[in-house]
Amino acid sequence: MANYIIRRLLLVPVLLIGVTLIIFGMLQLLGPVERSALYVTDFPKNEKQIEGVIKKYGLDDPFFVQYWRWLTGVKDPLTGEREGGILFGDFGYSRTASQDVIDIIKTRFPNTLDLALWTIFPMISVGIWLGVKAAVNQNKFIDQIARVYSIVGTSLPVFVFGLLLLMLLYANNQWFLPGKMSDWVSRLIYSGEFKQYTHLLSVDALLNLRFDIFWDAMRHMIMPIITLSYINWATFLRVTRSSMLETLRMDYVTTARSKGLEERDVINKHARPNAMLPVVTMMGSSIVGLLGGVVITETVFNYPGIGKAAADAASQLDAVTILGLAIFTGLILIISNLVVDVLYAFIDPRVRLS
Amino acid sequence: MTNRLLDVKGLETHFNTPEGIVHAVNGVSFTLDEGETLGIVGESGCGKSVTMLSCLRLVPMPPGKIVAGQANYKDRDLLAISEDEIRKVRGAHIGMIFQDPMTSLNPVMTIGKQLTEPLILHLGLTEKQARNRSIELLGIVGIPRASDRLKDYPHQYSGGMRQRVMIAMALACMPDILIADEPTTALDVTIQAQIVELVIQLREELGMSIVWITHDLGVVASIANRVAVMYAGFIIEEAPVKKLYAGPSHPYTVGLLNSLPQIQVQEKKRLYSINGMPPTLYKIPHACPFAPRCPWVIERCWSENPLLFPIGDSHKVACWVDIKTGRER
Amino acid sequence: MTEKTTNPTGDNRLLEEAQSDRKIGWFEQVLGPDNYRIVTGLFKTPASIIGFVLIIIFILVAIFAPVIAPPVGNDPMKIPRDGFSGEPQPPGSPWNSNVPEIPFWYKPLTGNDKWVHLLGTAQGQYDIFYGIVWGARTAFETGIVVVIATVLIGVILGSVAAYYGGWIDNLIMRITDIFMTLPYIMMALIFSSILTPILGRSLLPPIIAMITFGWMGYARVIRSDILSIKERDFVLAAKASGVKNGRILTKYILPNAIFPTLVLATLAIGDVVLSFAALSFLGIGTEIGYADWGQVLSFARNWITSLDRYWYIVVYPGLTLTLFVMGWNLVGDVMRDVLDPRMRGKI
Amino acid sequence: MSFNNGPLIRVEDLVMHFPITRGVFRRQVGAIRAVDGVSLEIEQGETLGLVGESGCGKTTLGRTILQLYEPTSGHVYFEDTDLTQLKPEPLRQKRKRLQMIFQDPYASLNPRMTVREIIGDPMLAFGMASGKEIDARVSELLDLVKLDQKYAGRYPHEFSGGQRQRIGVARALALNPSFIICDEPISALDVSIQAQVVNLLEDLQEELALTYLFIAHDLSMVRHISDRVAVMYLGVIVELSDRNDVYINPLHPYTQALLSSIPVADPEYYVDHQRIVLKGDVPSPANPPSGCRFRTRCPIAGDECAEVEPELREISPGHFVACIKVPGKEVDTQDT
Repeated sequence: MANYIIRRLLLVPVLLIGVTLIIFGMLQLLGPVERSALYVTDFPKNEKQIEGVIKKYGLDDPFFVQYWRWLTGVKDPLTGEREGGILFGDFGYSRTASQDVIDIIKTRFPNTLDLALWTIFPMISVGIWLGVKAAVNQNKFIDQIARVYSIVGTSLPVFVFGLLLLMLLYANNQWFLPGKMSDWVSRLIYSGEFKQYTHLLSVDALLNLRFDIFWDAMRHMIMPIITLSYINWATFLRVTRSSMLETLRMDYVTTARSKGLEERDVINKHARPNAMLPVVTMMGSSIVGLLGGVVITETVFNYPGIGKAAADAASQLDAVTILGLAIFTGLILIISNLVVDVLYAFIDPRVRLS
Repeated sequence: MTNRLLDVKGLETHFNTPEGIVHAVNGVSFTLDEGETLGIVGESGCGKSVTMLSCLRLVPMPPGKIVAGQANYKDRDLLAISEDEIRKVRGAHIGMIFQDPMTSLNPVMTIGKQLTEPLILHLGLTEKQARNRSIELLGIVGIPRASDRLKDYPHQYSGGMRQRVMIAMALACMPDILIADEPTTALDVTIQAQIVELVIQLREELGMSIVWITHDLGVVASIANRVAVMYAGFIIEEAPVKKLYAGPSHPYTVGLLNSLPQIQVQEKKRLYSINGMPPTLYKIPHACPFAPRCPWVIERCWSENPLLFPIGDSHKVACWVDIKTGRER
Repeated sequence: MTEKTTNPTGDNRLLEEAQSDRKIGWFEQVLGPDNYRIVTGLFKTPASIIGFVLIIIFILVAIFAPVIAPPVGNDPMKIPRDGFSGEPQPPGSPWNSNVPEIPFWYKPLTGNDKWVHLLGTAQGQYDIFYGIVWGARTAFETGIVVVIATVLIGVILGSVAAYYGGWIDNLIMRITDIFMTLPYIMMALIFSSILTPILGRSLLPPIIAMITFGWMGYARVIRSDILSIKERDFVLAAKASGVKNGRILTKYILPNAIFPTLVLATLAIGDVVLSFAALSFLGIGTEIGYADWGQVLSFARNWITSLDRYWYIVVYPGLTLTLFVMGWNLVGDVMRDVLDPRMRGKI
Repeated sequence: MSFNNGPLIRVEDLVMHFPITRGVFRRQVGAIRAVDGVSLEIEQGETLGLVGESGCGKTTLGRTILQLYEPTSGHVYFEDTDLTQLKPEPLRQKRKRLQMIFQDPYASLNPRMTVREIIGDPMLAFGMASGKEIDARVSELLDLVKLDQKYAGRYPHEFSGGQRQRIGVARALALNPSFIICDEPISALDVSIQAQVVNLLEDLQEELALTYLFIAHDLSMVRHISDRVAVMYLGVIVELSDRNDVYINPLHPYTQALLSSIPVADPEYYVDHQRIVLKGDVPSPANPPSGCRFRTRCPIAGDECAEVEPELREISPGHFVACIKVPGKEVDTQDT
C-alpha cells in the first residue's frame, strides 16, 4: 500500500505540471498585451508603454521561457520586488474586477466551500441510501421512482432547474433569496462585530451563536444547494444502484444467505461494503463535476463564489483572471482526487494489503 | 430404518429469461437419510445445483421461481415455512459450500469475521467464544496457524485453503446436512483429493449427511453412498453407488460411464461417445428428453416421458427400455 | 459465472432441432451476439422507446424547421424580432412588425389567420417559438460535430496507446489523466472565451473548446477494450496461424473493441448539447439573437425578480432542452443496463 | 519431404520467465519462472501428453514452443530449424506447419467472423488460395471435422461448445500442418462431448499423419490419447515415459500422488484405495523451492533434496525421472 500511495503522490507533480502547461498554453493564444496582466496592474494605454511592458516581461519570448517565468515570477531590477509567479501565489491582476486574482480567490473561495460542504455530505449519504434502497427493491415502486428521478435529474439542466426554483421560490413570494447575504448581515460583518473564524458564513454564524444570521445564510444558500444536490444525487444514485445490483448477484451474497443471515445483514454487512468500492472511485470525478456545476449554479443565483467569478470573467473575456481561477480549481481537484484514491486503498483490503 | 432427514417431492423450478421460461427443474423427488451421502451427477445446465438451491430457497427470485413441490426437512416443509424459519435452518441445520471458493467469500471482510457470523447468529456465542471456536474450526479443516490467519482476507488464502474455510463455515454450527455444490471443480487434482479426504474424514467424525453435487463421475464414486443422475431437469436414474456403476440402466448413464477413459485398460481403445447435445429447456418435453440421443430409442419414448420407477432393490430408472434385453419394460 | 446458455454438443445433425426455439436473423449475424443483445435490449423497454420517439421528434423538427417556422430575412438562424422593446410579451400576443410568412398548418390548426408569438417573446422581442424550432438545428449541428471529433481523437489516441504500449501508452494516458483532472464545463468556458476574440462570436469557439476537453473518456474506453480484446484467445489463434499484424488489428481487434465506444458516443449527443446550452447561457458562443436554446434561456437572467410573470422565457426553452437531453438519457440508461457491466461508470 | 531422421520437434533447455515489476519505478524484482529449463523431443506421428496442475507452466510451454511468447533462453528445433532464431517473416512462414487448438472454444473464435472467414483467414494470410478455392477448401475441412458444410456462413455464437471446438480444429488444419499443440482442448467441454472431440482428434491424426502435443490436467484422458506422457511441476518436467509406464510404474512421488488423486468412476476402486494426499499448495512459480521443486510437498523428501536440483535421468529405456530418491541405473545415461 505504501507503494500505491507513493506512486499516487508522485503523480501529483506530473498532474500539476500538466494542468499548468495546458492552461498556460491556452493563454499563449492571446496577444502579449492581454498577457501583460499577469504582471502589471495598470493596463498600458499607448503603443510605447505596451512595447515597454512586452520587453520588460519578455512576453514574446519562447513558450517555455515564459512558462518558467510565469511559474516563478520576475524580479524587478530596480525595486527588487517580485512580480508574477504562481508558485508564490501571484496569479496576476484581474482587470475586470480591478483586484489581484489571488484576492478574488481569497474572498470568493470560502463562499464556494460553504456551498460545497452543504452539498457534498447530503449528496453522498442520500444518494447512496437511495441507490441501495432502489437496488434491493429492484423493479418495485421505490426503484421505479429512483430510476425516474435519476433520469429526470440528469436530464434537467442545472440552469433550467435553477431558473425554475427562482421562479417558484423567489420571484413570487421571496421565500428564499439569490445572492449571499442580506444587507444587515454584511453591515454587521463589515463592522467587525461578527467574528469570522472560518470565513464560511453558515459555520461562523453557528460559532457566534447567531441563529438569525445562520437563517439568513441558509435563506440565500438553500436554492443553490438544492440545485447542486439534485443532479449529483441522481448520478450517485445511479452508480450506487447499478453497483449494488451487480454485487447482489455475487456468490458471496448467496454464501451469506446460506449461513442464515437476515436479509438486512446480508445487505448491510456483505453487499453494501463491496458495492461502495466503485462508488468511492466515482467520488473523485463527481467532485470534479460538482465544481463544474458551481460555475452555472452560482451564476444563476448570483452567489458570489469562485464559479461566478470565473463565469463573469469569461463573459468579459478576461483571460488572466479565469486562468488563475482555473489553476486554483485544478489544484483543489488534484488534492481531492488524491484523497479519494487513498481512501479507496484503505477501504479495499486487496489494495491495502498488497 | 434410519432417520429420514430430507424428503424432496415433485420439486419444480423455473427461470424467467428474456428468451422465455427455462424449465430448470421439472419435478424432482429424492430423499436423504441420516448419515448418508447422496451424489447428484449431471452435465452443466442439467438442474443439479438449482435443485439444491431451491431446497434452501436460495435461488435468486426473480428471475427464479419455485413452482411446485415440497422439501421436507425432518417434519417441516422448507418451501412452505416462513422466511424467518428458513433462515434459522440455513447455516444451523443445513450448511452449504459452493463451487468457486474465490467468489464465494466476501473479499472485503476478514476470514475471522465471516467465520464467526453464523456462530454468533445461531449459537448465540459471544465474540470471544466465537473467535475461539473459529480457531478450533480452522484447525479441524487443517489450516495451520489458525489464530493468526483469522485477521486475513480471502485474497491472502490459496484456492484450497479458501475451500477449507468454506467448509469450516458451513460446518460451524454442526449442521445435520452439508450440501456441497461442485466444491472441487475449480480446484486442481491434488487439492481436490485433499478436500475430498477432508470431507470424508469430517463425515466420519461429525456424522453429518451430505449431498454432493458434481459432474465428475469419479469423485462421486469415491464419496457417495447413493447416486442420482440428472438430465434436462429430471432425475433419470438413482441407485446405491455400487449398483449404479456395476449395472447402469439408463442409456444416458451408460453413455456417460463409457465415454470416460478407463484407467485400468492398457491398450488404446476408441472412446464411446454420446451423439448430439442436451435439449434446451424452454419447454417441458412430452417425450423422453434423452430420446434424440438415445441408441435404444423406441416408439413409446417419443410420445411419453418415462418417470422414475423402481427396477430392483432401491434402484430406480426413468426409461421405457430394459437396455439389457432391448425390450420395452 | 452463470451457466452457459448454449448447450455443448458434438453432432450437427441435431443443430437445427435444438435451435428451432430461437431463429437467428441476419441482423444478429451481422452484429454479433453481444451487440445484438444490446440493440434488441434497447427496443424492449418502454423507457428507451419513449427516448427514441423523443429523439425522432427532434430530428423531424430540425429537418422541417422551414416548414414549421418559415424563415424571415437572409439568415434563418437569426431569430426574427418584433420590434426592439425590452419587455417580454406573453404567448399569443400579436405579431406587429417584421411578420413572417404564415405556415400552411397554422390556419387549419388554430382557425386564426393572424400570426402570433406562439410561445411569447423574450426581451428585445425575440420570438421564442422560432428560437426553439431553429435551435433544434443548432443542437444537432453542435452535437454531431463535437461527438464525431471527440470520438475520432479519443479512438486514435486510445488505440495508439493500447497498440504500442510502453512509454507511448504511458504518455498518452498521463495526458488523458491531466485533462480529466480539470472540470469540463469550466475549461470549456475558459477556452471558448479565449477563442472568442480570435475567431469571433460564432458556434466555433464553444465547439472547439468542447472537443478539446471532451475526448478523454473515449480514449480510455477504447484503450481498455482493445487491451482486453488483445488478450483474447482468438487474437492469439490468428497470430498462431500466421495472420499478419495489420490484419489482426483491423479484422480481429478493432471490430470487437469499437462497438461500445460508438454506442456510447452516439448517446453522448444529449450531454454535448446540454453543455453547449450551458455555455451559451453563460454568454459564450453565438451572437445575441442566434437560434440556440441556451441563448434563449439566458434572456431570463435579466428578469429573475419577475420570473413569475415572464415564466414562458424559462419554461418553453427549458422544457425543450430537458426533453431533448432526456430522450438521449432514456436510451442511454437502458443501454447502461444492457451493456457489459464493465462499461458502467466509465464515461 | 527431405527431412526424415530425428524427432520432429526438439526442445532444448527452454526457459520462459515473465518479469515481475514492483515499486514506484516498476523495477523488475523477480520473475514468474513459468517454464524453467525444459527439454523434450516429439517424434513424427506421435502424441506426447503433457500433464500438470494449473500454474505448472504447461500452457506457457506450448505457447513458447510455437514462439507465441519470446523465450527467455533455450532452443526449439522444428525439422532441424531453430525457431527461436528466426526473423518474424520466416517464422510466420513456418507457422503453416505448426498449429494450435485452444482451450476455450468460446474465446478462441472471432465473434465477428463467419466460420468461412475464420477457417479461410490463415489460407489468405499465406496467399495459399483465393475466392472459390478457399470456399472449396473450407467445405472440405468442415467435412473433415464432421460439421455440415452449410454452416460455413454462420457465426461462432450459433454453435455449441463442442461444435466450436470442431471449428477450431478445422482452422488449425487449414494450412496442412504437421504439428499441432492441443492446449486443453476438452477441459471446457461437458463429459459427453469430450469423448466426441477426442475421437475426432484421434481420427484426424491417423488420416493426416499429424503429430500432437496434447496438454491437459486430466491424467486419464492424457493417457488415453498419448503415446508418451510428460508430467510437469512448477516449470520443469519431473517424469517422462511411455503412456503405460507412467500409470503402471510411476516413479516420481509427484506422479504417484497425481495418479492416486485421479477420481475413478468405479466405487470398487475405492474399497482398498489408499489415496496419497499431498500436503499444502503448489508454491509460487515466482519463488520456487531450492533443489527439488517438489520437496515441500513430497512425502519422501530428505534434507539432500533441498540442495541438488535433480536432473531428468533415464531410469529404464525411455523412462525419465527427475528425483534423486529414485533408485536406478543412473550410471547408464548420466554422462553420455
